[in-house]
Amino acid sequence: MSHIIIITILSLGVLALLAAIILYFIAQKFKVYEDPRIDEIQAILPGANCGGCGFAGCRAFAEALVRAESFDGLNCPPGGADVMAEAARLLGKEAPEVDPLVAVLKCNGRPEYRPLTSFYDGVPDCRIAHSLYLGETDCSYGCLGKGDCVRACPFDAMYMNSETGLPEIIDDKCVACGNCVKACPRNLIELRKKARKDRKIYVACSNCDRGGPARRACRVACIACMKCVKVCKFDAITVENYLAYIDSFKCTLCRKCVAECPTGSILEFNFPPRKPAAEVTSQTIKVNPEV
Amino acid sequence: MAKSESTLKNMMLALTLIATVSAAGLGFVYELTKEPIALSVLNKKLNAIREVVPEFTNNPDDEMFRLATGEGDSLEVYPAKNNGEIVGYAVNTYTNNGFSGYFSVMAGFRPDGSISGISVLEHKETPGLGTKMAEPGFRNQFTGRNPGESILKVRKDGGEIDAITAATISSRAFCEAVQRAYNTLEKGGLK
Amino acid sequence: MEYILIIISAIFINNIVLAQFLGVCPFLGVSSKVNTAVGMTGAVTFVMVLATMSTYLIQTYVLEKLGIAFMQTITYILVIAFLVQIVEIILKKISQPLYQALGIFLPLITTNCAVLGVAILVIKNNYNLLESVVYSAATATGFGLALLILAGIREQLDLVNVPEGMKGVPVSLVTAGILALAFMGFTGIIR
Amino acid sequence: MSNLLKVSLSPHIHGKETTRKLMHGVIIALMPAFLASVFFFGYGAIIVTTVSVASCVLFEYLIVRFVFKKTLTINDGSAFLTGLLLAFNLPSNIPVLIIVIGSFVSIAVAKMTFGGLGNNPFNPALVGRVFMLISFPVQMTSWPVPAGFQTGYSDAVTGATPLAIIKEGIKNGEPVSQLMSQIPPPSQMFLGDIGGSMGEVSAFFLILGFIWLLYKKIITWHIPLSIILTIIVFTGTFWLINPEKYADPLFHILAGGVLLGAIYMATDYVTSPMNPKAMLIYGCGIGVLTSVIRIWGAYPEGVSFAILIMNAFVPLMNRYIKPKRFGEEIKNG
Amino acid sequence: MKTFPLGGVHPPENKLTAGIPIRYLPIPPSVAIPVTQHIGSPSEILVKKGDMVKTGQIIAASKGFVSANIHSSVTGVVNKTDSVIDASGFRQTAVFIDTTEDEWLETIDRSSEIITEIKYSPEEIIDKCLESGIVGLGGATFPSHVKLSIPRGKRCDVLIINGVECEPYLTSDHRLMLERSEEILVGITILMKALRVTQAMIGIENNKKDAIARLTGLSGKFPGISIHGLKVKYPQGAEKQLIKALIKREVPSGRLPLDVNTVVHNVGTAFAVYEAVQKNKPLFERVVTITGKSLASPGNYFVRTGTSVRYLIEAAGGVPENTGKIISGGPMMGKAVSNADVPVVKGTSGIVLIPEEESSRSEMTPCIRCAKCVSVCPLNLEPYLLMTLSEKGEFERAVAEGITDCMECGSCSYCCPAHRPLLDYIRLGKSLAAKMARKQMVK
Amino acid sequence: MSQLQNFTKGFIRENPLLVLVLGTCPALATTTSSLNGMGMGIATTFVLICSNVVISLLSDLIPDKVRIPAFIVIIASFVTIVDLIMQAFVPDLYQALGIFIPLIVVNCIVLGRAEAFASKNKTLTSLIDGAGMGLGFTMALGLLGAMREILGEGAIFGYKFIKSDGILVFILAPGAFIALGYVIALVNKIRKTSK
Ligand SMILES: Cc1cc2nc3c(=O)[nH]c(=O)nc-3n(C[C@H](O)[C@H](O)[C@H](O)COP(=O)(O)O)c2cc1C
Ligand SMILES: Cc1cc2nc3c(=O)[nH]c(=O)nc-3n(C[C@H](O)[C@H](O)[C@H](O)COP(=O)(O)O)c2cc1C
Ligand SMILES: Cc1cc2nc3c(=O)[nH]c(=O)nc-3n(C[C@H](O)[C@H](O)[C@H](O)COP(=O)(O)O)c2cc1C
Ligand SMILES: Cc1cc2nc3c(=O)[nH]c(=O)nc-3n(C[C@H](O)[C@H](O)[C@H](O)CO)c2cc1C
Ligand code: SF4
Ligand code: SF4
Ligand code: SF4
Ligand code: SF4
Ligand code: FES
Repeated sequence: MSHIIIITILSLGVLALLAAIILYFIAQKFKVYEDPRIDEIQAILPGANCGGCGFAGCRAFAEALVRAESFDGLNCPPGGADVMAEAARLLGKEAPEVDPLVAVLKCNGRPEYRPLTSFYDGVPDCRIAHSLYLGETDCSYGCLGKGDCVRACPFDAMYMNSETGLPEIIDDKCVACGNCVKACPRNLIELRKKARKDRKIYVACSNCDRGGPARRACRVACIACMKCVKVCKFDAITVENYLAYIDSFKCTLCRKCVAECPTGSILEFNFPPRKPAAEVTSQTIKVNPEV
Repeated sequence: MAKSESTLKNMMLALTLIATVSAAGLGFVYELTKEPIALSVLNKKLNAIREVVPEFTNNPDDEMFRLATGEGDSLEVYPAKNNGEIVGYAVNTYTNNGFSGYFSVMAGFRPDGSISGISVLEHKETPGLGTKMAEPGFRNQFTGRNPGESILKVRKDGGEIDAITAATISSRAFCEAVQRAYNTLEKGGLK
Repeated sequence: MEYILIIISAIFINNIVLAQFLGVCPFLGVSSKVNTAVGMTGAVTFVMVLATMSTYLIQTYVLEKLGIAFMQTITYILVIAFLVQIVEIILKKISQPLYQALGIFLPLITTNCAVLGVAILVIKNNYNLLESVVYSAATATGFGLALLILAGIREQLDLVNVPEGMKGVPVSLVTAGILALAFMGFTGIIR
Repeated sequence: MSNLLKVSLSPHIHGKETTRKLMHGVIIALMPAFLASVFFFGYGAIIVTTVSVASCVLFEYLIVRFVFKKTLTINDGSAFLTGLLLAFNLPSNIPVLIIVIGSFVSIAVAKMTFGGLGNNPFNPALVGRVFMLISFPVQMTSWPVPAGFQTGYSDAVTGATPLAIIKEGIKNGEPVSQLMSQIPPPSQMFLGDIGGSMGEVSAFFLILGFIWLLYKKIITWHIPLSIILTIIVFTGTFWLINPEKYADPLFHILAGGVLLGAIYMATDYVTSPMNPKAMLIYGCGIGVLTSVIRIWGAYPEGVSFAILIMNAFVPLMNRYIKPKRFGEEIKNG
Repeated sequence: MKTFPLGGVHPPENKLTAGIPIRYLPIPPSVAIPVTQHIGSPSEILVKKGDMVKTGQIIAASKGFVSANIHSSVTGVVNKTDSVIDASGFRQTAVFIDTTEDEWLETIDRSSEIITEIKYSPEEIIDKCLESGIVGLGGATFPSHVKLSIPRGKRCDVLIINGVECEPYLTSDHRLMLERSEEILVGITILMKALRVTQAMIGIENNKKDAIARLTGLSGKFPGISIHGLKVKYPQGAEKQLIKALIKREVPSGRLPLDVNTVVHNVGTAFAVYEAVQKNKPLFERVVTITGKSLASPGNYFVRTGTSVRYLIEAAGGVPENTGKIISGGPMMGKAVSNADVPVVKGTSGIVLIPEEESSRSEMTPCIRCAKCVSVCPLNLEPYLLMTLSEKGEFERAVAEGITDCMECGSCSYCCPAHRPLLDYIRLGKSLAAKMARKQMVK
Repeated sequence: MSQLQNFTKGFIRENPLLVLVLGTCPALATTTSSLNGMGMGIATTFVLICSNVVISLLSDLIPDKVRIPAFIVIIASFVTIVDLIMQAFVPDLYQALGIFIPLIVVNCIVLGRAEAFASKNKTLTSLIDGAGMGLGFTMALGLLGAMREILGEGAIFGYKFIKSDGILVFILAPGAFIALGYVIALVNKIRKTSK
């Protein structure tokens, strides 16, 4: 073996040995523990950073999961039950059952029901219109139709329906992250329990005025006549502030109230057509097949 | 095989082992390539010389000597011999007055002092302008000229060399470098 | 004067990123916010100067003495990797915020060709120890300057609507290209 | 009431200024200089300008229409202006294909890549110009000698610009006083009867446009004056130290693109700082860089580079050099 | 000529009604008097359906420190208390009164004699202002008694009277200064007494030369009061700008005029104070300019609060066919109302009708970074940046850039050549930033 | 993932230069011509394959704490070998690529692959991965080089097809940045539409 090779081996060997020793001691001295599981969890999260979990992003949520004693109250809406189960498996904890939710719009103020009384000539931004005045119609609760919610949705689950001037939610795409709920300055969007076959029954109105003014502003407004409350056998409906509310966790989707509402402010979706015998209100709409 | 733990012993062992094996491999390859590398460096130089002087049979590199320029430095001169008889000199000359400063050329002279060829060795001139000096169109003007008879100058300065369009500076520097080579040879009494 | 020339050259004329193409990955990666760009510049300067110094010493006192200059690459990178890791470990311990800010970029410095590149260039340019240190510090400054400019521009671009396909890396590269174009104005200031 | 009342936030009235009017204002300000260049360089100037403007507008149209698929923006006048200023920066005999390439770089690379009007960090016309200068150095540095309207387009007699004469002369060690004799007197330079880019030569008409821009309040004095003053101070200092090695400040102002750059290109809203303090710093930067490049650099002219380099710093300036806010000083008092 | 140094714009003045004397508007058949006509908490209603009220009778009492009494502007029967959309664009509670024969409270001195002698102590003056529901008539409707009660440790050395009226179109202060000059000067003297200052300065823009001349002529009789002509520039009337223009003091960001030892009152306020103190007349009517390029007979009117804007417009010749926008206040800062039924309140200085063709906003185009908005901002903010930051939701940085300082003068939106809705977004940013700050406070 | 997919993923979908944006320095510096670019690519590929194989073989033996230094030593050895071989047998290319040959050692692709792939996978898989990635890199460099050569010199593979000069910027630094920027934008677009 030539002497070059020997020198090479020796010098590099010594260098490597030194490096190894020094590194070892420094690593010992300056040890900072970071749970490697955080990375693992982050890897299984969807990575949309949508904030639906209520944390600052997927990484923050991963940290929270690793730290958490139990998973109660922790949920990743876009990931759904699968991701939570996977995270639970990795961390050896139990994932609580979380009902899947879906966003609905509690306003049905289409132009034909709710005449325009002024013309908003400002920036198409609901927050600005909302801070400026009551809106283009006399209903000071209803949708302003400038699409803040649509812009807020990170999953393209909403679009503005140009005919109704209202946003519409695509049930299949909505993961209930709640961004639209936060975006709407009028609090018109609610996350409700997702029922079988995407069936929904809810009061599509948020008007808290008394019957008269409410009706004058919009033909399909809830006038707090209490008829639905009376007809509901499951105590799912309450009226507060002159506005009916159907609790999606109590509602059994029996559809009685829908027919009862004199203004048609209770909407039903994705039900089979009623038997001809029953009186059909004008409000049985099927929206949202495949969009 | 189980993953090995980060203990001091393992760390040292692994790193040292890898280093040693690598080093051994490297040393081996180095030994293998030492010769070819030296050869390729030499070839490059010889090729440059070959381009500018007539056929030769000797190894000009071995016979290289330095000649003082009289400006405080010296140039490398490579004598080319055909069967022991001098057929030309290749001079590695340079200038600092290129458009981007330094560049070097290999200038070949016949024993009578006329130019037998020039090639550009190293330069940083502007592509498309100064770089044209490496193209035959410009270089070949020099072949056959004898800088002793008329000093190499671009037309603008009253000489006979056609400067490259919009690159008078490079052309001027090129002339200067070649002229310096000639002057050095002359001073060394070799022309 | 010598040193001033080295500094001006390293910062403006032969800017490490814009003219020499070294350290482009972190240049693109760490330039989205001005604040991180500043931190990164600090880290790079520190590592670069330290690394250049150590490799210079190793080169002159070990490799050349032993006649194994071909081992340059492997020894240099080992030294640099070692330095970066130590800096990282120490930083993590003493300043969590700084670590967070530079976070993943510290390891990136290892694989930043600027650091190794400068260590090699210093030897290539035949600088002495002091010149090497000045050169590496100036180079790091040049890196920081380019990084800072790009970060400023990118922060501004964040507030406007850049076409979808161009967002991020592509637009940064085009910006860097125009920046390089502008920096070509410095050509020839030092030759 | 028959129709609905409109509701929007205050203010309910708006000034008369529009983007378009501003751009047209600059175009009008450039017209005297344009006519002067036609007078000096003949119909070559018309060809170059037409091609440049037309291709800039066309590229903008094509990109907005087919790449962005958005509503058209060409009638805001900015592409027209870019084309015009690009033409002003070119020799009046440059081949058409090269102009088209330059226009493409200006509009597609320097402007649309960043999202169009208002987003580009660098002055589009200057990016185009520098791109061409580096790509086509021969064509970009063959300056036709002004020979009145008769000047041919492709067969124009070319000659060096005053700056190139000085640069080369100094490099060869000739004294400035001797070089000056090869250069037209200041009065002739002031009118523009010298070689150079077609739009930069006539100081007089450029200044005429400047006055109009100031009068119309389209630009403020900060940037142009700080550039010019810096150049005067910088080159003046060296000139005083050694008038045989350095040209005088008046020469530096009148020769080359200082006036064109300072008045029309450094002031481009999009790529210049947003408050007076930063504008002054920006202007000084351009002045210094221009002088440095002219005196020590390889290029005889440095205005374009200087502006582009300072453009790069504008975002940082906007971020960190802030106007003093009303009532800010005594904040904690 | 004095003016404030930074920024400002000069919109076309359009003071169509400057030469038209103030008339009394006939009393409408019914009024709706909102119980919030001031900054601060709503007043507490003292009457109920069916009650008879007299003109000048208190119908809602001040609740809390920053609040003001509300008086009936007419004689009649309370019809109901219900909500009404007022000029703010939102619903407010209002007392609806059907009018009968106009009968004023006996305590009110209805004679036209001008009483110059002031026989009240500062405390009594403040009490009278409080009782009479005086609020600032310059726009902010801040209860005047609060501004007059100088907190301990603070000092006021000069009173500034705002007769600037920098908004285009509006002429109510102008006419008042011409026609009620002496009353105003007495009112100022009362304010001076209440504030215990010996010096008052009236700032008037130079486009009201007649008012300057008239007040200057009379001011000899009123020691300590000086009149100052100012260069015409919007928003000269904003108090911080006026203070800077007149006495070169700069109110620090987030502070009040009192922090630079001064108080600003509007001329209308001075007149109202005069009437309240010397004549016992509560604030239930004010001068309103009704104007617009296509209006048949624009003019200036004394209008009882609660009168609907529609009624006022009818008096001026009716709503023209092509009306696109009705603004309560001036075109720079006023509110566009969504219908003409909103009531006139204490803060209504004018109603401006904008014809259809001038009412639409132009489409916004990209910001060309011309910095015009920066140069016109009287506070030297950077509106283009503030807008973008609040559009992108970066409120923290927006606050650091001074978004909360913005006084919403609208100069930036006015001048932007790209027609960017700068103020719209800045206001949004301000309100969201304030919300954020409140949240942090709670935490 | 099948071995074929493993091999081809580096071509477009995970192209180290155009998608992962690694190894930008050599990509910019050595692509003044298509041949230089490809030369660089091949040198890198060689190092990638060798180091991937060796590291996948050794990864279990190497403790975590010295993982990076150990990998680097392995990579650096192969780089030096390439360096020496090129110096000896292709001196012209060696000169053209200059300092970027030793800098392969810090090319993020090589270490990145070692860290992310080879240390976790079987030898064969790692080999294929290295070859695929290297080929992807080589193709990207070749493409970029060709583009710059065509635009900058009006030539392809050294063969000049127009008489005059090209757009010189493209063989200089600015052109390199700009060309790479648009190529990456284009690849982004292609990936998006083909998804
Ligand atoms: C972009 C640019 C690059 C240049 N590059 C060179 C060059 O490489 N070599 C050179 O001699 N002159 C170069 N010049 C200098 C000018 O062309 C100079 O004016 C020229 O050398 C003068 O000679 P002329 O009489 O041939 O036009 C360059 C100038 C510019 C603007
Ligand atoms: C932009 C702006 C413009 C203003 N213009 C006027 C004006 O022209 N006249 C006026 O009396 N008050 C104006 N004000 C209101 C004054 O700032 C201040 O509130 C008022 O003069 C205080 O007096 P007061 O309390 O008696 O109303 C303006 C306020 C702002 C923010
Ligand atoms: C929250 C708040 C508190 C105020 N406190 C006082 C005060 O203590 N004393 C005073 O003289 N004015 C006070 N002011 C009134 C202001 O000085 C100013 O006159 C009023 O806001 C109207 O001004 P503007 O129309 O320019 O906005 C206060 C205003 C606000 C909004
Ligand atoms: C005062 C002024 C100067 C301008 N200068 C230039 C210029 O130098 N180059 C250019 O391409 N556009 C110029 N423009 C037009 C426009 O601002 C420019 O195209 C934008 O940079 C495009 O986003 C100018 C516009 C104005 C109002
Ligand atoms: S519709 Fe609303 S809740 Fe559903 S995904 Fe979109 S933002 Fe989230
Ligand atoms: S639901 Fe809310 S956010 Fe969505 S458009 Fe209507 S008002 Fe706007
Ligand atoms: S005035 Fe308008 S266009 Fe000009 S900088 Fe401000 S926002 Fe931009
Ligand atoms: S509205 Fe606000 S930001 Fe705009 S000019 Fe006025 S004070 Fe400045
Ligand atoms: S290749 Fe140079 S830093 Fe990544």
